[in-house]
Amino acid sequence: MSRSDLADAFTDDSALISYVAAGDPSADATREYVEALVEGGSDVIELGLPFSEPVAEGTTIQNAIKRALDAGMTPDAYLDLVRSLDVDVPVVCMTYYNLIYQYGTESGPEEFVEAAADAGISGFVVPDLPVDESGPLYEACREHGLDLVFIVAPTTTEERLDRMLDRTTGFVYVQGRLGTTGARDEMSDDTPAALDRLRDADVPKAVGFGISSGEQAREVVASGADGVIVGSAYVDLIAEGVENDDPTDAVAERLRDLAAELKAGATASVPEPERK
Amino acid sequence: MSRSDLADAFTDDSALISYVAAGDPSADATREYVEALVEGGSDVIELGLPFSEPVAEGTTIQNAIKRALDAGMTPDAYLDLVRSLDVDVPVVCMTYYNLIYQYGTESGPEEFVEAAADAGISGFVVPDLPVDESGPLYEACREHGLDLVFIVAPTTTEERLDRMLDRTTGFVYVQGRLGTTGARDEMSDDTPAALDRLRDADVPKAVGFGISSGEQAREVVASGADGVIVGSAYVDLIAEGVENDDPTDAVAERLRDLAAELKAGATASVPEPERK
Amino acid sequence: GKFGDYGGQYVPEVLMPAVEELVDAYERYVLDNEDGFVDDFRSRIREFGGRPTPLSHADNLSERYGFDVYLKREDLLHGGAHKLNNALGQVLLAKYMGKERIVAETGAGQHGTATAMACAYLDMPCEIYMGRTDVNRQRPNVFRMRLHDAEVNPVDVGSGTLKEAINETMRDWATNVEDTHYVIGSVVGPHPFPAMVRDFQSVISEEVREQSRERLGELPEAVIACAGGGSNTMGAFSAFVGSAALAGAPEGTQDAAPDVDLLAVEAGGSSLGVDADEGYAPNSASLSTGTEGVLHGARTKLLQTGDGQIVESHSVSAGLDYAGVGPELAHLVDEGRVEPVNVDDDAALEAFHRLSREEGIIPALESSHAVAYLEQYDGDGPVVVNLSGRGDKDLDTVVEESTARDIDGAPTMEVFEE
Amino acid sequence: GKFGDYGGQYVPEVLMPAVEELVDAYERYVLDNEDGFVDDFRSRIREFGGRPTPLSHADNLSERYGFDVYLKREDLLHGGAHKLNNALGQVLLAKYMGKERIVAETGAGQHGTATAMACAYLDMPCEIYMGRTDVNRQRPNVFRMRLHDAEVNPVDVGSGTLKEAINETMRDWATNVEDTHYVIGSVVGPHPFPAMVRDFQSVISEEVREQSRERLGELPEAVIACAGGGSNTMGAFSAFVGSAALAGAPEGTQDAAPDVDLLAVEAGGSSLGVDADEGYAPNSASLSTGTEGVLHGARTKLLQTGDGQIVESHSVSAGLDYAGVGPELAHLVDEGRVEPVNVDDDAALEAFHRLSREEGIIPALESSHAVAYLEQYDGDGPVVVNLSGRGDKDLDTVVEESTARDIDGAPTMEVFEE
Repeated sequence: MSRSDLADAFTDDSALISYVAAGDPSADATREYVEALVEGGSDVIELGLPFSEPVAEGTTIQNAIKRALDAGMTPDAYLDLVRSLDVDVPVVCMTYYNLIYQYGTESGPEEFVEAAADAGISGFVVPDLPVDESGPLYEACREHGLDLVFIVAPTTTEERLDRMLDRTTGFVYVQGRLGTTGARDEMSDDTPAALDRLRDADVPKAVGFGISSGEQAREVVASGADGVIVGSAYVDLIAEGVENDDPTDAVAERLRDLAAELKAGATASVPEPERK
Repeated sequence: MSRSDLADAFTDDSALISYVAAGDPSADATREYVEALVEGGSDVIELGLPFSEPVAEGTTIQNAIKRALDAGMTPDAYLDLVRSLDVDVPVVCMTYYNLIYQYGTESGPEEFVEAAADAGISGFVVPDLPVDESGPLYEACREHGLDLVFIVAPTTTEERLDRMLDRTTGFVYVQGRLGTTGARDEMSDDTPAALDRLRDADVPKAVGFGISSGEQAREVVASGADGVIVGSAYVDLIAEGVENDDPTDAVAERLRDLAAELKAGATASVPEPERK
Repeated sequence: GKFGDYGGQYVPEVLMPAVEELVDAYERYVLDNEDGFVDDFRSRIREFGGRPTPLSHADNLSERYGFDVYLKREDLLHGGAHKLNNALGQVLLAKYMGKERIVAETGAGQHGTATAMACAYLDMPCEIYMGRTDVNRQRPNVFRMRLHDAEVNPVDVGSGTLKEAINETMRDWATNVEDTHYVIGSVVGPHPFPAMVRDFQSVISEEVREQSRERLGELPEAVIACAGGGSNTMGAFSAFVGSAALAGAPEGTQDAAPDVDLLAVEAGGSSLGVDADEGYAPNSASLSTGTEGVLHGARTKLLQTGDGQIVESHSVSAGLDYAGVGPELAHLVDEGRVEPVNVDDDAALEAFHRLSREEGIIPALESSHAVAYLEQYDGDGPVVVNLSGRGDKDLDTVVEESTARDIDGAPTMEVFEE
Repeated sequence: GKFGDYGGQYVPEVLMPAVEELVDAYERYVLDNEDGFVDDFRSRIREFGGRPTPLSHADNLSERYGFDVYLKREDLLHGGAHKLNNALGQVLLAKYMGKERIVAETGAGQHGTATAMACAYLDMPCEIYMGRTDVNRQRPNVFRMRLHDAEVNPVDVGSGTLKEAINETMRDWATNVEDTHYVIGSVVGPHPFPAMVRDFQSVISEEVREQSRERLGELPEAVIACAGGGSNTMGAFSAFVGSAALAGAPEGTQDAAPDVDLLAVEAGGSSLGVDADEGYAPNSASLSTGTEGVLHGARTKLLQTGDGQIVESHSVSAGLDYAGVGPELAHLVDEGRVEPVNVDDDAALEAFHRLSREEGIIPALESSHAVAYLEQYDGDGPVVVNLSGRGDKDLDTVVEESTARDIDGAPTMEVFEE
């Protein structure tokens, strides 16, 4: 596949950004799952490169990462997997900084960014790399034409937000609630406020953390988001498949259905309930 | 029985002083045992009044005391037992000071000494009452004509020995070795020296702690003792009887035999081997 | 060697010369600082033991009671309790006396551990007697003693507890009296032990007086200490009574301070009194309820039957579970200088939880009795509670007993349910 | 927030504002003593914690080695280890910051216990995250935390050990960041934690310098401390390095003292190196053998695969068993100021027994590593070993491992055979 511009994914209608952990439970399964997610309507794939210490993740994704590592996923295998994907949407690499830093023969992010760009990655989300420490990765991304996506948290101050927006290309990852990743039943009350203060920012805004249903996707978009990011809800389906020893294509089918539901929610034109 | 003078027991030939714990394993058994010990040749009976904390005793007599207490032996029951004895030798009460001190309505030794004298006791051996603390008991004994027997230990200094001899009537209890009571296979090397320094003392000297055979008794007498004191060796036979549930008269028979062996040893005219 | 009618030397003759030798050594080294013994002791208990221990203001308890509560932190002494003051003092004295071997008895293992620790430090061979039952239920303390290279001799006689251990230690001492010193663990036994142990422990009240002057600007209204045998009690009281006699005390710390109330808190167990028929007292309140008698070398107050048989005492705290008490305490109670009070097992457990929860200090179950008495105290303060030891050793007992008795304020342990 | 190339703030954005707020509070309260914070801390760690801890001359070890060995007795600090210096400092700081709730992770339970203790004392609600496996194998520490009224949240994910506990605590902090402070237990994590924890622990080396002046008349030739995360290490070294920055230090105790050798003793485990295929290192020697990387908020030396996956570390001492190390230590090693050395599991066990037997002090297994290094030390002394904690918590492990490995100098435990 060839690398595409991340921001383009947001041009048509509200985007669906779908996360799975690469190698959970195998590279081949991930390939099928990613393709199913795209078939279901995903506009961006956020593909997790599993790290042994996933401090920003909730239990669901922690377990997914453990399955992937146990199955032997490595940065090189990850890049092979990316290369082998037959999808026409951008793929963002979600990982922790140490893996980026260690890759190759010299310390520092350059070698991994180059290899990722070469494999077809469009950008990075690095949850343990706040803007303050992002200089070297930002520079490497610029050099190779990749986007570096920052996460804006409910706690982010105006001053920090400004610094992030200075370096933002692609889209902004709006963390919809406090805490770590994980599917929730309800949208956080914080989401509208979080989006509100980004109203003037000239980049697409995608909301993540806790979205698991079409209805939630609809609410988030109605609050002003340009896209929704979903991860744990898919991973729950994968975990269930592993537990029940379901065939990969059955799991892929379920992922496709959920993606379709989410995409439908995200693109529904119904106004948000409060404004009725 | 009537009270007799303790020192008289030493007038004929070398005396055998035999100890059992009153009430081990019952008052009736003790009566039979005492009578058997006298039949066997005992010249003095040292009858233990069991105390819950027998700090000067070895394991054998500790266990005897526990059996006696468990069977309900009390100071009053002890005095009843003494009154009921049908023997013509003096009976010495061996006990700890707290029982003497607590008896009756007022604190102090007077009431118990009076009651003991009345019951036919000839004297006291109180292993936790050194001469330094013996004033009140000594006075009470004098008043009621009882002997207070002191224990001379291998560690006893000349100065202490003099103080003890000042208050000694009846006989001197020569502790033949360091430690606590208990049958041993061999005579302590300390015994001749212990007796030697009492050579000039004008009271009978009886050696105890560890004597269990006629041969040992013979050696002790050959070293200059006027008598031997035996306890744990008898108590071992009683304990064995309790363990095997032997009839009282069978145990009494064994006690009689052992007493006879000891008496024979104590009165043997064979000179001590070293002097041959 | 007497405290009024109490005290004395009721021991087998075989031990009397050793006791007399010890009296002589006590007078020369401890009272007169011969060869700088006391200086050496003070320096070692400071450097090795961690003295002075702090006097901590208990902010939350003070708020609860409406008067200032201070805790004398013997729980911070090396080994976790005041026991080391005495053990180090005696083992050092034995060394000065030229003794070559130490024996000691232990019940729950605290005194045995302190003695083993002092012996390792001072390079003295050490044997500890401990009842078989206690060996099996106090494994960590047995580990400790063995780690300090002490021999631990299990005593298989009788019930295999403290009483049998004392007998066996006496027996060893009586057998090896010439080169061996018996480190008695409390202010009990024949003279000079009650006076000598008190003096080694008197560093506690010396410090309380100095620290009170600095921190409170005055002496406390009362000092509260738990009393089993009474070594921490006498340690906490002696400088106020004026009976401490350890050379080299800072000026003014050893004069009698009659205005300071001294409260000895005994283990009320499940109820007071003695069941003579069963030979059992469901408490260890010998100062409050005992009668005069002779035990383990001294005349003192005892839990005994009318006949004079010593009864089995009881307390949820193994360290207070003793039928006798130090003769000097018995005397001070008769004189009215020390007030004996008591709290029951449940109140002690509640206090254990209260201090752990409110002040971040887990007290020994012994010390919890002293803490518990604050609930009844009706003065205006400031009050010093002698926190004689830490409660690490008591965790299992407390968790188990608190559940069994449904103790107020005990935390749930649901965390263990998967 | 950097130590050369090390350190930094690699944390999720959601936490960054809290981290920045903490930096501000650190600078105002800890560095500038605003509102008398440092005075308050110093007074409380003295009164509640029992500082200063003694510097004990180890008579028998000194004789063994032919040079003077001194032990800095953090084992006597309240709670039994140096951990309280930091826990008390941070909980007090959180109070000054107006935080209403404390969370902390714990592995073996030492840091959780210290934090729970400080929270009880300072009346702060407290939740501790602990892996399920650790909960089950560290019952006494769980009891302690519960007794101090801390919630203990077992973490059922993964292997149920420290790593998962850290993740869950981060998750809690990320969720409740507005009113909650996360008390990190070592000189790790994002700035200001490594600097702040070092400063709270720097009371150790402050005291060592003062006590050396008084007792030795000079500074020691070397200071030896064990290094896992490195909090006791930095506590023992910082005043000599000149990096300690806690307000109110006695004059001259914080200037760099370049002549004093600083030896960080790591857990050599069973052997050095990393088995990348198995994701396992049979040691915890990240300073000696690790490579640069980013973990838990900071750039530092790590035990990792070539890919950058963190490996499972190992040590017989749970408290040293960590794949990272404080960034300042990593820097000081690169600078040549601190020499990283290591001793293996067996040597640490032997040292545990040696100190227990020869000096009457049962060291924590962590601290036993520092003691073990004396066997290799080839200077002339005097040497100060930071005895970071006591070994009560390690008794079962040591007895079991010593038997299994047939460790030299381990006592027999025949006493338990009836």
